[in-house]
Amino acid sequence: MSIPRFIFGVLALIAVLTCAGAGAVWAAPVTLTIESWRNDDLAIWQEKIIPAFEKTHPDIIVKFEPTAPTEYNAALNSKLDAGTAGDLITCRPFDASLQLFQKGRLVPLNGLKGMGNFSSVARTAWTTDDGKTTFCVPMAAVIHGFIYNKDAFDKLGLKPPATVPEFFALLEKIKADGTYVPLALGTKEGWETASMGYQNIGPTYYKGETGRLALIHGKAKLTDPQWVEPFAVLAKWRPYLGDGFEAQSYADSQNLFTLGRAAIYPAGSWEISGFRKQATFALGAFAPPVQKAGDTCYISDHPDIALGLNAKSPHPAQAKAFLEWVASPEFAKLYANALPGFFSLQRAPVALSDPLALQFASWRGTCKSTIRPTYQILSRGTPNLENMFWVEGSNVINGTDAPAVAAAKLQKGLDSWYKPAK
Amino acid sequence: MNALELIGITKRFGSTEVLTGIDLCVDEGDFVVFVGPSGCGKSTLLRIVAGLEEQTSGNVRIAGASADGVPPAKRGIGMVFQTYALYPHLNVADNMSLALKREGLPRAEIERRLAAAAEMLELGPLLKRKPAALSGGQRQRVAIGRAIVRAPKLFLFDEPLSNLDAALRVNTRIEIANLHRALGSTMVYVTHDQIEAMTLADKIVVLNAGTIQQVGRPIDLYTMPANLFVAGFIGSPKMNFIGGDDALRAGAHTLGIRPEHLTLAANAPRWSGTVRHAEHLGSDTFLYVRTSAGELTVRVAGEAHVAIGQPIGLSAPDALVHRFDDRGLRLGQSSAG
Amino acid sequence: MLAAHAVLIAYTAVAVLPVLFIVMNSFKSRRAIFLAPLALPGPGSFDLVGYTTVLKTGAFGSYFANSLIVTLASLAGIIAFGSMAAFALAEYRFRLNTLTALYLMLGIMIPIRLGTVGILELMVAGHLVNTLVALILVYVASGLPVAVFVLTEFMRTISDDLKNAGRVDGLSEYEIYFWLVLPLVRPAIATVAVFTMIPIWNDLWFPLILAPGEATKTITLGAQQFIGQYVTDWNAVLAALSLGIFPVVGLYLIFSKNLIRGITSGAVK
Amino acid sequence: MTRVPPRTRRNRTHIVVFLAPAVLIYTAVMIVPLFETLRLSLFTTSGNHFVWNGVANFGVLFFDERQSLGFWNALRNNVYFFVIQMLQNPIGIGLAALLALPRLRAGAFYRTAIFLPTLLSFVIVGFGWKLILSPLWGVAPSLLGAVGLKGLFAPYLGRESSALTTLGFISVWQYVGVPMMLAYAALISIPDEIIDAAEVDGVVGIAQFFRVKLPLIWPTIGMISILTFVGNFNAFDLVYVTQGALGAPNYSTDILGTLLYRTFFGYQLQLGDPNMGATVATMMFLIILAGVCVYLFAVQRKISRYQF
Repeated sequence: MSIPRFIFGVLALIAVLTCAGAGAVWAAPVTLTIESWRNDDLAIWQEKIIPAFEKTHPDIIVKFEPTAPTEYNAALNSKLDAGTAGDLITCRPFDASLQLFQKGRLVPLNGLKGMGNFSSVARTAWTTDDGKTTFCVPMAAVIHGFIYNKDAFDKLGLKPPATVPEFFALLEKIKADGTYVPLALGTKEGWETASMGYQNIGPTYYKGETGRLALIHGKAKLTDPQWVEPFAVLAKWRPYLGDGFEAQSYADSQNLFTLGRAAIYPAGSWEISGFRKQATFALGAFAPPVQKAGDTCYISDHPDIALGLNAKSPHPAQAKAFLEWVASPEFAKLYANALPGFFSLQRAPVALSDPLALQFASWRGTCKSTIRPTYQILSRGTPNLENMFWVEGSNVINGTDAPAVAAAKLQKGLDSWYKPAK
Repeated sequence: MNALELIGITKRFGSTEVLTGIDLCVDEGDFVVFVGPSGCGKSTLLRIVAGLEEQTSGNVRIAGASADGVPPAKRGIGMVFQTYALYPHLNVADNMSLALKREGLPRAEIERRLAAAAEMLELGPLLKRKPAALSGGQRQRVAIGRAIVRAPKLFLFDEPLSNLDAALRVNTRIEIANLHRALGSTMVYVTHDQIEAMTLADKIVVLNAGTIQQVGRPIDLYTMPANLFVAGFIGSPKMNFIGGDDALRAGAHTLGIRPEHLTLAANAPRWSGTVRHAEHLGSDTFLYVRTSAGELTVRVAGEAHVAIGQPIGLSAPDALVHRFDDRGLRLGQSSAG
Repeated sequence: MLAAHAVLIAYTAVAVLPVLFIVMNSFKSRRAIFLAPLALPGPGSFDLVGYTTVLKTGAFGSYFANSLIVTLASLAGIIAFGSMAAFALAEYRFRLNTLTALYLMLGIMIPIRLGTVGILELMVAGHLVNTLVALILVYVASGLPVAVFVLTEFMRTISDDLKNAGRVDGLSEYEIYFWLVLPLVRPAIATVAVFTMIPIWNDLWFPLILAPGEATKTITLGAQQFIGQYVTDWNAVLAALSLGIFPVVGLYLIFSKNLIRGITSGAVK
Repeated sequence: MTRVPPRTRRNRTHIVVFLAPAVLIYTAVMIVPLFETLRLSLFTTSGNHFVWNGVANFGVLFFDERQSLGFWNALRNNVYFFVIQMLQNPIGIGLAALLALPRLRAGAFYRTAIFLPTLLSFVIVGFGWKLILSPLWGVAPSLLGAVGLKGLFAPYLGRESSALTTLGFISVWQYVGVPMMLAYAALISIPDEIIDAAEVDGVVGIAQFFRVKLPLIWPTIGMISILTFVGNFNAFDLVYVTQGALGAPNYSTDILGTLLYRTFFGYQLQLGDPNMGATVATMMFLIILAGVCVYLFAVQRKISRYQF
């Protein structure tokens, strides 16, 4: 065999390898790809949302390509850096998306038709600090609260609590009965204790937006009583959690509840659609209890998800068409009902059909709304405040750190990089 | 025309010189054996002839044509390797016919040559077997067959018998000798075993430390070794060397006497000593005798009735005593007694 | 000997039971998995719902084909290019030999994931994103160091006489490599194949970054997203995981015939 | 016999042809991107540009309170994880010694079965063990209960004191097949004559293993150890799959791999910092390089190699 023949052989091998992959390259006239971490919603996008859009826009094909939530940021950033990300980017709230906008990855969307459907508050999470530029179309907010097993409550003759003492009395009764684990919460993954725990019950103590903004402006510290108290309450949850809660993962908590073994699930409204499918018992919900009867109640009503336009999209016009549709009331109705628990951020109220979702939404009228305290500005530096809340929230429930110690650690971490403008 | 001509071949690996200026002519039809201790460069020399290695300087001519820079396959050689080097995944027939196929010979011609070689080496029943299913001797015959089918101008053998047991070695030796007679081709054969060299060669080339010590017919090397090295290397048991006064008296630096040329002398022995050890082979007896000139080996035909520790006298005819100068080179026949 | 068997059986149980356990529960209903995890699937608990969910939801057939193409093509590339380089390093003496060998083995020490951004940029420049070729190139590059290392050691053990016999018979250097040496290091190739196959088949990261498209998704990525999607649907998760076990075990069994012979006669001695 | 380059002066393009594909693909796809990344550790980001920063990033990593605690904690965990993981070598070698017993039946079955976990992906291993050790699912508690040891059960993966150790054992479980396979191969390649000689000399059983076989396979054990070392310092997946990128609980399972992932790519609300990430990566590279060098120059030299 001569050298040329040999080289030819090698080239042929490479060619075969190339063809093997090239056959798989997608190539269609105008296809929009959506990057998202909501892989739970894949079926809903494919079966309900996208067909509705394509019906009115026959020239555009939309593909929803979600990544697992934990890998979303890393994968998206790599793809954006290399210019291979999809046309439409699902936006995390606040800094993660703000950073993308500042790096020029996302296009400003101020002039987009339908942006007027959103109040400035609804746009906060995807607007620059000076409030001038919005770069993602808000899609949904999620509300924290507690979901309970109605059958279990009926069997034990229990009623949803309104105040914190009632809540603990309730937990004590469930525990005494012994049939059910009172609270389905695990400390292993951290984000459960931070989101379902602290950020769920906290606003009642630090008075929602008032407390959150005071923290940002440096007028309050995490070591102040109103910020330490939620930790102290969380620590009291400990006896009411399931066996081995330290190793209980998020999925474990969900299973514990949906299989009917736990009575109460500290929740986010996004759980509704999943629980509807899996639970074989009636579901109820109550808002975070207040400290004493008659107090104003506060809920975490958190802008969670939005959609932006990749600056490198080859089809900006079509992508804008899609975003305009997302900003429309038609989309709001479709999305909020396809995914009960994801509440529209548009001004015009959306008719909801799911009773549990309606119940969550009704708290907007009776309680004061706030967003999660760590999301705006305060998680910009190192160490990261949100990550610290995950770790310390679990530490407090596990008994590793006393509430005051945990709060001191958080404040120290924050102080090391955050200098509030005074 | 010379079948093989080596002109001033040198070979260096880095700074070590393995071959220093080898000049040699091999006549058509000769069976030439390169012999020498391990590391003397004989295998390297053979590989240079084969084209498997490039000489640092000098020229190789095969059948009158320059072989320098010619790849092995184009040199018209056939080679038999020490480890047989049969292709393990090919059967015997394919092993033997590979080179012919490479040369593009017609199928019928390949078949004819294969059949002829198989006939000559009695490989007929083995043709479809894989090398792993053959005995050592059979593998060796296949390796030889692979060289034969090419009808080379020059056969090269690289220690082909060293992996065989003693009995098989003798048989194969005879087969190779027969083969040479039957084919009449020129053969170059490398071995470290002087018996193989003596029994097979038309001409022996003794190599040591990268240089040719002597070239000649086996019997010439035996009777008239050109230097101490050749004298010591050829012949078994080894030639006795005697230095000191004995040698000086004979006008030499060293005397050399083959064991079979020493005779037991009851009267006026030239050397006297005691028998330290005796080996009784039946056909011969080897005596190891401690004398004032050092230990001498004596070969006595037939059975010698000698007891260990017995005093003994030894003599040798002057005509059979080899004399070497202080550089180890052979001196002419001694005139003094 | 009895004691030896006792120990081996005990350890085999430790090794295999957790795996069997996953497979076993994948055939049970969700309630049965949770309430009696140790029970064998029986008439009351046997349920194929996990498998039907998996097979109906994801394009698992296409994921599987992608994984197989990527794994086999990468192995082919690693073995072809790795053995060529190993042959050059083992067979020829040239000035940069040692340096080249060290250079090629440097990669054993750094996780290739660190080069993600650079790799992605490279693939973008080559218009290879969302193609299986991108994955194959990455896996070939990351598999080469070990392959070169192992195969070089093996190739040094091949008899010089054999290669010289080939040269005398008129084989070119390429043919000696391809036709004489390659078949003889087959055990080593099996070894390299098994040890490089595992991380390729199981990789999550590069499929996610380089080829997340539906058409190019691999089965590991598909299963992982499936887990994200049905994080509480244990039937489906266990079924997806069980399905993921078989192909890699099958590939192992194919190569393993040569494996022990391979590690025995080469690099690790 | 001296290894000889054939045809030194003749055409040597074939050497280039043989090396080119491997060197080109490896350089382009692996080395260049890797060093591109490591280079970032000497820069810092200002706006959208990288600015030369010398070794300042390393100073931050080692001494700045915000970064260094995480780094030293991860490094300490890595070392601990490595120590636990090293258990796989004696276990694997012990199993190999049993498998290498002459006349053992069903050896191939045992080998395949013990190698099975090695073949599995981290997704399967992590998920499977999480379920087994889950206090809710009750597999491990009921198994322990069956042998009257229920009291020993704890949420191992959820406790700071036991999580990393548990992960180490899971890793041992998964990878014991590698030392087993390699040691087995080394053991069966010891010539029978040596074993026969030992038998004749009365060195049998356990003594034979420790006095004769083990010394003969030291080079293999050395190689296995270095592979364990490199694999350990690059470990990421197992922790990530079972404990998340924060190395829960309370960073007790955070190792350099997860720290790198968080720092480089970001996590949840934490933004990625390529420069600090590259700094962590460079440190990992240097640690591995140092370990490999120590092995090559200190350990391997002292190991006698025997030609069989």
